[in-house]
Amino acid sequence: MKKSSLILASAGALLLMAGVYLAFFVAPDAVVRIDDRELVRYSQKIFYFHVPVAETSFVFLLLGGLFGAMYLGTRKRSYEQMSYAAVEVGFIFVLLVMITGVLWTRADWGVWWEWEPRLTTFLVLTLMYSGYFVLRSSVQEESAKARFGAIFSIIAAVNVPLTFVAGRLDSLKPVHPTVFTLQGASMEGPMLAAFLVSMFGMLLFATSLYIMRLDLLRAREDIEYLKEELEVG
Amino acid sequence: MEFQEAWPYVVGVYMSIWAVLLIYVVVLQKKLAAVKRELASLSKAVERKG
Amino acid sequence: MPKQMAELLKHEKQSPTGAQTEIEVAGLSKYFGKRKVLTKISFELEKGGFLSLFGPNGAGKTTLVKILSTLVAPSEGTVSVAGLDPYKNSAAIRAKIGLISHSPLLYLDLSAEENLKFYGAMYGVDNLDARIDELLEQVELDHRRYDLVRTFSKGMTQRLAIARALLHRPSVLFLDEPHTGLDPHAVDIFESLLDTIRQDHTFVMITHNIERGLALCSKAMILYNGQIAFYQNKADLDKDMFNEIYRQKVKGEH
Amino acid sequence: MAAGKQVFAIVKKDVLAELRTKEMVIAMLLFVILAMVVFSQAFGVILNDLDRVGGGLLWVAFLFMSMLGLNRSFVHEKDEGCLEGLLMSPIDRPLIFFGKMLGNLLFLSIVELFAVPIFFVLFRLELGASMAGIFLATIFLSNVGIASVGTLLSTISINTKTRDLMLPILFLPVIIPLLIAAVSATGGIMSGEELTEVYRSMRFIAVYDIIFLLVAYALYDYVISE
Repeated sequence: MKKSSLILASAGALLLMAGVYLAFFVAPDAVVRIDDRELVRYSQKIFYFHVPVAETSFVFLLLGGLFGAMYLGTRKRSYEQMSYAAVEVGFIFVLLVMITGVLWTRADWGVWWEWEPRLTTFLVLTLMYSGYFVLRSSVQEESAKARFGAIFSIIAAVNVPLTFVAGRLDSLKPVHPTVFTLQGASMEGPMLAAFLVSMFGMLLFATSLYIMRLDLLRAREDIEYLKEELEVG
Repeated sequence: MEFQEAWPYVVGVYMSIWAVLLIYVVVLQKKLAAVKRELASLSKAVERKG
Repeated sequence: MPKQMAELLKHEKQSPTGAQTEIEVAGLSKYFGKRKVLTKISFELEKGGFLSLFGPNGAGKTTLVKILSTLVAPSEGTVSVAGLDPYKNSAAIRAKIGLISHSPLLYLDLSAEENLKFYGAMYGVDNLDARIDELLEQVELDHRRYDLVRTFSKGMTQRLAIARALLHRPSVLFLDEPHTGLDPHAVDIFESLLDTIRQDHTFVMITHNIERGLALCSKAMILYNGQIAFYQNKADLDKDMFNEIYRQKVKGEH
Repeated sequence: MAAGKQVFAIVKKDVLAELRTKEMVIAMLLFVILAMVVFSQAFGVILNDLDRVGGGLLWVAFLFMSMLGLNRSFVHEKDEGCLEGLLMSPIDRPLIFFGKMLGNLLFLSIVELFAVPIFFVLFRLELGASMAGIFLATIFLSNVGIASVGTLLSTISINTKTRDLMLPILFLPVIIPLLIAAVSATGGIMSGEELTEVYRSMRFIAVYDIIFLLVAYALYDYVISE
């Protein structure tokens, strides 16, 4: 493993473990009151990892679109590789959001799936970015693959916020809990600390994954190049 | 939902995140190792050719 | 559009008459990633010249023509067509070049006239109707003016493709394997047509047809692996050397 | 001026070709009617409650129908190499987009103009004259988005190995925000909801249209030329 990605990965992993510790042993349990009875909502513990995963996925999908635009502007191959690596890492995290989201839905509402705006949004994102990979594998020529990949990564990134807004158009009230509002976070003290530690841990870990993926892409290209050189002689 | 009913899902969430991330890291490392091997053999071939 | 026209006129005033250079390529390279498609290509083609471009598939012929016709940007080096840089003045250059390809670039469900009118609008051709009359007469298709291109034979389609390419009075014509799919009779008509327009146009032709390519050209070039393997004027063309290189590089015999 | 002429020429060419063959518009119209019949047979019972599901039903039919047309729209250009001819001409790349997009918008709207009355008759729905105007406006507004995104993505899909299989995979997820808003707007009109809700959805559709028109304008050069 390259040094930089090793350092990032271990720092991220340490923070994530600290996050687990904070979430389970320091942060207070979430309590709801129903008819004078106090209920501990243990499933809220999922929040400390589910939300950082979701936000990390946004960061990388956005970066994917940004690097895609930079590739189209400059035609520098390295931007295209950065875009591809960012989208792939982002996609891994979208998948994680789906998995953890489904589990949380089951724990909280007793069903595996609910057509709720935010869950639906992530399902659409999963499908849209699956389309990105299908598109890339369906184009043969390297330069066209890079071009169409970059273009679709931009279109998809633009579509992410639109999908979110559209989900709220529905007159059905969203059941998904909203923690962050324009007024700021409705969390404080140990809860916020646990969340932020997990959040940064996740970002660091994702960055190390991104660097590894990028190394792999670059090495692949070097190999192709060397092979061609050897054949031409 | 209280502790008794919720804990399998909570554990499931944390485990699945770690599992997916670890699998991804392992796959990436394996591929990187394979690529490095290929690069080494190719650069030898380049040297031989001059 | 008016601005482009002004640019064109300015250029024409500046350039002296006589045997001037129409296409100039210096140190041209094209990479896709690290893969080299073209490496350090340099050549010149005078106004009225005819360059025949040979080479195996994947040698970079099409990429070279695409760069000259503004469809692909070069990675390194300079290119000038009709005194203009294709990358910077792409619209101005496109107005001065025409393409005759192995596919006709015509809409099968439109009539001959509708096709020409469409392309005329794209190029902003003046006095379009008169120009169409003139061209259809030239390619002997005036009797099929209102017929759909779908009903045309291969030869007739190719003649209409020539009319389409000449519609906007280009000064440079690119021919991309124009003989493909033509029967001998159509080849004859095609070449007599080429003859009539030969005087005031500059040509670059990609071809696999050695006989035709050498007969028509004023310069011959073989591209191999993105590099120039052979490049000579027809006047002092070493036929044996050409055949030897062609056999080695294009046919892959050793 | 010249730009307008070029865009108009592209639209005119597509319309002329379509008038010759009539293959696209008729196929699209038949498809929509068939979809309605299939829906009525598949969801027989629910259709008593058509006020609520009618909007969705209409848009599913329209969306799939639009993909039929979008797939055809670049096949002509690609197959005879016409796209290359178009690219060799001194036309600005975004103008090619606007030309093709306007053509697609026109075909889509024509088919829907026939399909909407048939839909209302088949499912025994009624709308007041004032509501009909808003209803058609919603449909047209949505068509702009469908035609923009569709033209942009079908230019990409035509360049892939799988061609017409690729379009739905790219197009449907990107169009879903518009679908949600369009369904909520038309559904709202049909069930006689408060118009403020309907206008909110229509505003969203307009924003979506503008965003993707801008995206297409900025990206089309890269989509279409190497």
